[in-house]
Amino acid sequence: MIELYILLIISIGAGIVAVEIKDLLASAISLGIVGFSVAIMFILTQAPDLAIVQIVVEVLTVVIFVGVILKTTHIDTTLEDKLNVRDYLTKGIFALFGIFFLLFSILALKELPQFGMPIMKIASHYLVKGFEEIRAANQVAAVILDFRGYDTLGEATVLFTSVIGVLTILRKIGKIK
Amino acid sequence: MTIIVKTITKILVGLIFLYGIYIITHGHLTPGGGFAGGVIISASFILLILAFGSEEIKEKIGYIYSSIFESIGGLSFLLIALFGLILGSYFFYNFLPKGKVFMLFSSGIIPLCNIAIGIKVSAGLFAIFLAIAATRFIMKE
Amino acid sequence: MLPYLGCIILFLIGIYAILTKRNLIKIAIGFCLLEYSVNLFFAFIGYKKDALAPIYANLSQARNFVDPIPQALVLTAIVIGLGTTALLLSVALRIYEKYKTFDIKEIKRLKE
Amino acid sequence: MNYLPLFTALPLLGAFLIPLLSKIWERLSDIISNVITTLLLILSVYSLFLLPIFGKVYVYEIGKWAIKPIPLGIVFTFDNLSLLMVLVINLLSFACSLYSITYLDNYTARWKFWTLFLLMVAGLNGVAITGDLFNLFVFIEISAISSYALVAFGVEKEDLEASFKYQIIGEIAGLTILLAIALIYAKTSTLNMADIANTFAKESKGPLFWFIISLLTFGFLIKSALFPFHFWLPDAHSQAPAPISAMLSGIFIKVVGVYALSRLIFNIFGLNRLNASHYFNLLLILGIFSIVIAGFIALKQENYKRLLAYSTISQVGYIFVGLGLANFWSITGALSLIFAHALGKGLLFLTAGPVEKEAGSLDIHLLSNFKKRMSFYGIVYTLGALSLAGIPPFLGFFPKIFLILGAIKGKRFEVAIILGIFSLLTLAYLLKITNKVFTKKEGEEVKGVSSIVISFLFLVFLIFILGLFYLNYLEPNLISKATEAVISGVEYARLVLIK
Repeated sequence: MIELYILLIISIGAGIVAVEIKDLLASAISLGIVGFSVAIMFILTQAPDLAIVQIVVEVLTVVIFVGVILKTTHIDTTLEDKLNVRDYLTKGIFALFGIFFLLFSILALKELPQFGMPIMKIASHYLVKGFEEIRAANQVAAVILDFRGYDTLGEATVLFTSVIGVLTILRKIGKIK
Repeated sequence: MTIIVKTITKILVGLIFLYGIYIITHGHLTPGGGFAGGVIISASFILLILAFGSEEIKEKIGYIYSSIFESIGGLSFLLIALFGLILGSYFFYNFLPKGKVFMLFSSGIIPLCNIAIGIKVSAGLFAIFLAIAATRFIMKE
Repeated sequence: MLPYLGCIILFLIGIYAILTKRNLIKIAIGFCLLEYSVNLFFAFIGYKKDALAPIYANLSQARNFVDPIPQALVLTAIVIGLGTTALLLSVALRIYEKYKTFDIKEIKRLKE
Repeated sequence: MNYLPLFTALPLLGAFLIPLLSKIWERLSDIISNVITTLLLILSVYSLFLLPIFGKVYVYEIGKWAIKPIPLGIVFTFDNLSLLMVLVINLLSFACSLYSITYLDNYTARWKFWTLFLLMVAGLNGVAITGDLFNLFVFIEISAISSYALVAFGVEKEDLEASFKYQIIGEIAGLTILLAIALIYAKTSTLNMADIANTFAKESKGPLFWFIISLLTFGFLIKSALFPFHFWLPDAHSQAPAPISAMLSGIFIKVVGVYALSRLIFNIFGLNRLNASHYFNLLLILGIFSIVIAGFIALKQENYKRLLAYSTISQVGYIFVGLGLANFWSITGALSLIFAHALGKGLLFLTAGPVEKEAGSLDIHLLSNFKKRMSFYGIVYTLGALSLAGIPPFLGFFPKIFLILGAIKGKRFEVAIILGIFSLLTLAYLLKITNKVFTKKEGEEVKGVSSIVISFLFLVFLIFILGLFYLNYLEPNLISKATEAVISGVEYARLVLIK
């Protein structure tokens, strides 16, 4: 699984670039790199459904980002200012928090099952029933639309909500005065 | 956009659209499904707008239609679930005959749900795109 | 365990961007990173060594598949992420239209 | 009770129908959403009488996937705690939607408001009745995303700023919760809450357990705006349209924050005062800090809605003091306070709407110089304020008494004293508005508007009548049963899986 680690390192590097670079367009493109490496990692972890969705969603996300940036500005002017005491303080506090979080998570992650050995308590039943009772070849489809169809209704509703939300926020006039 | 982009887009859009439909209808057999296919279909519309530019009237029509289709998609998904409640007395009950595995018409309500989600997602994402990226925004300095 | 740790690091980068950056777009990017890291974490949880994607190709196939549940959950999570990102960016766009800047320091109309 | 899916399906149906039908006639959206909130109110009151017949928990299996022997599908677990939440949600959403009919004349695109409003109600109802961990997250997100958009419904500068802040903070909380869910799934390999409870009951409480608990607590404390995670709330709740402020302050933070957290820590992870006293002490201390700090900040606020928003943080502190003491009396107090605060604070935020419309501002200083009299709104406001501060005949009196009793039973006399003293502070800052805005003798009287007046009368009636019947009816039939559901801890899992 060496390619997985390489991709993880690439995505972490691209993530840092996306956060720190001054040009917002480059930042959006770096975000795209993270997204595509995530998609490839989905393929490596045997999740082709996710990879397809991740790729198309990533394209769309980057298009939306670029659309917004082109309409506004592509220079992150906040990076031009000199850092003051407060900024250093925030960064210091964050560093402390980050180290604490990392250590705590290392302790916690040790208790999880080893990478590559899931317990699959419910999933083993899904794999049998999904094939024999629902008669779907794609087990992910069986899970999202039959066993957990209600979640998918929720998911579709979330998308609906955000579409209506975007349309609401992009109205020209809100209040009648 | 240049004539090359326009010509290639003309050829590609149909193919992408068909591919989206394939992904949606074969969601229970192969990777993909309503969501992935829906995004692909909306991508074909988006490509069309990016290549040919858009006029305000066309955008407005696209806007209205996409919001109608989105509601219809969501509504039909909900109705499939409610039919389960009516016919099988359980919400989301898979009330259709399951058929044979590996066939296009199999696994009960799953293909129908996929189609409903596909309609909804493609229309919804297209509406988001129109609203955010394509409308000439009120930004006159 | 190392892959899990990679996700946690990506998660921290996202939090870092949200907490310390002053540009709205950077904050949105940090939010996207946060979301990717959690999605990736889910996908890693479901991964099983030497197993196949949970899709049957023929009737007599051995059932050595990866866990399909995290995949289903990530599918939902990706969509939720897309929705929130779109909403976030549209708010950022409107803020730029009103204030002509993405700098959070200059967008302080609400008092403490 | 196989109508349980309707609690989410009805508002979703409305939300999907409104964009279609409002193209024909925009006022149709008013009718649809009010019919739906009325139906939901009827359903939840009906459940109040029906649930005792089915015992303590009613389990509804979606898609006919039986919960035994292995919980394959998603289930609804409708117990007395869920019942309490559903009742509060639908009472307040009924009042708010009635109110919004006339209130929305101030805004454009009313159908978008109604769609988002119904989606929010659907999300909140979904959170209250679900018995599945990931489903809980999905419905939290539905209600959260619709509330982000609704906060910015006016699309003024301040609204957008508040919405952005709220959205970022809310999504950090949401993704932290999702990370915790991922860890829980990796450990237990199941998503059914009862099943998770059973799995964790067998495990020892190592670093992973506490890591999950701290992620969840962090996420839900942000959602419920407890000190020191409260900074987003005053902006978001004061910039939203009045009915949305009422919904957010009245029920949103309680369902998405308090209810979800207490369901998880008490019923799923089985924490109680005996095995996790530090955890509960932490909640207690944060609660007291919220009461004190937010109370003093509220006292010097000069904006009508910001004052109320800080008051909400302070009242959330009371609820967490109740949860932190974690005995029968204090939790009864906390749950009653959820009920009383929803109705009372809802009423107070709703009065801000017509006042702002008349005077054109919410600055208390400007309002005190406003020439017209608003005695009807003044009376309504004062009644709500008296109830919130805990003045006897009203509903808000009992929660405070129960909380103080709980503190005494838990041998925390200092907490009891603080609770008693700061009730007076509540009265002081709430009556500041009555004093400065509503006590003008002369001037022209402002006329009330139809649907707004009806919703006020409805809420005032509830506060009064429920206060009268609190000890006879409300407490024994609803709240003490809900308290039992919380206190009994992992008994929840046994009741759900026994079916």
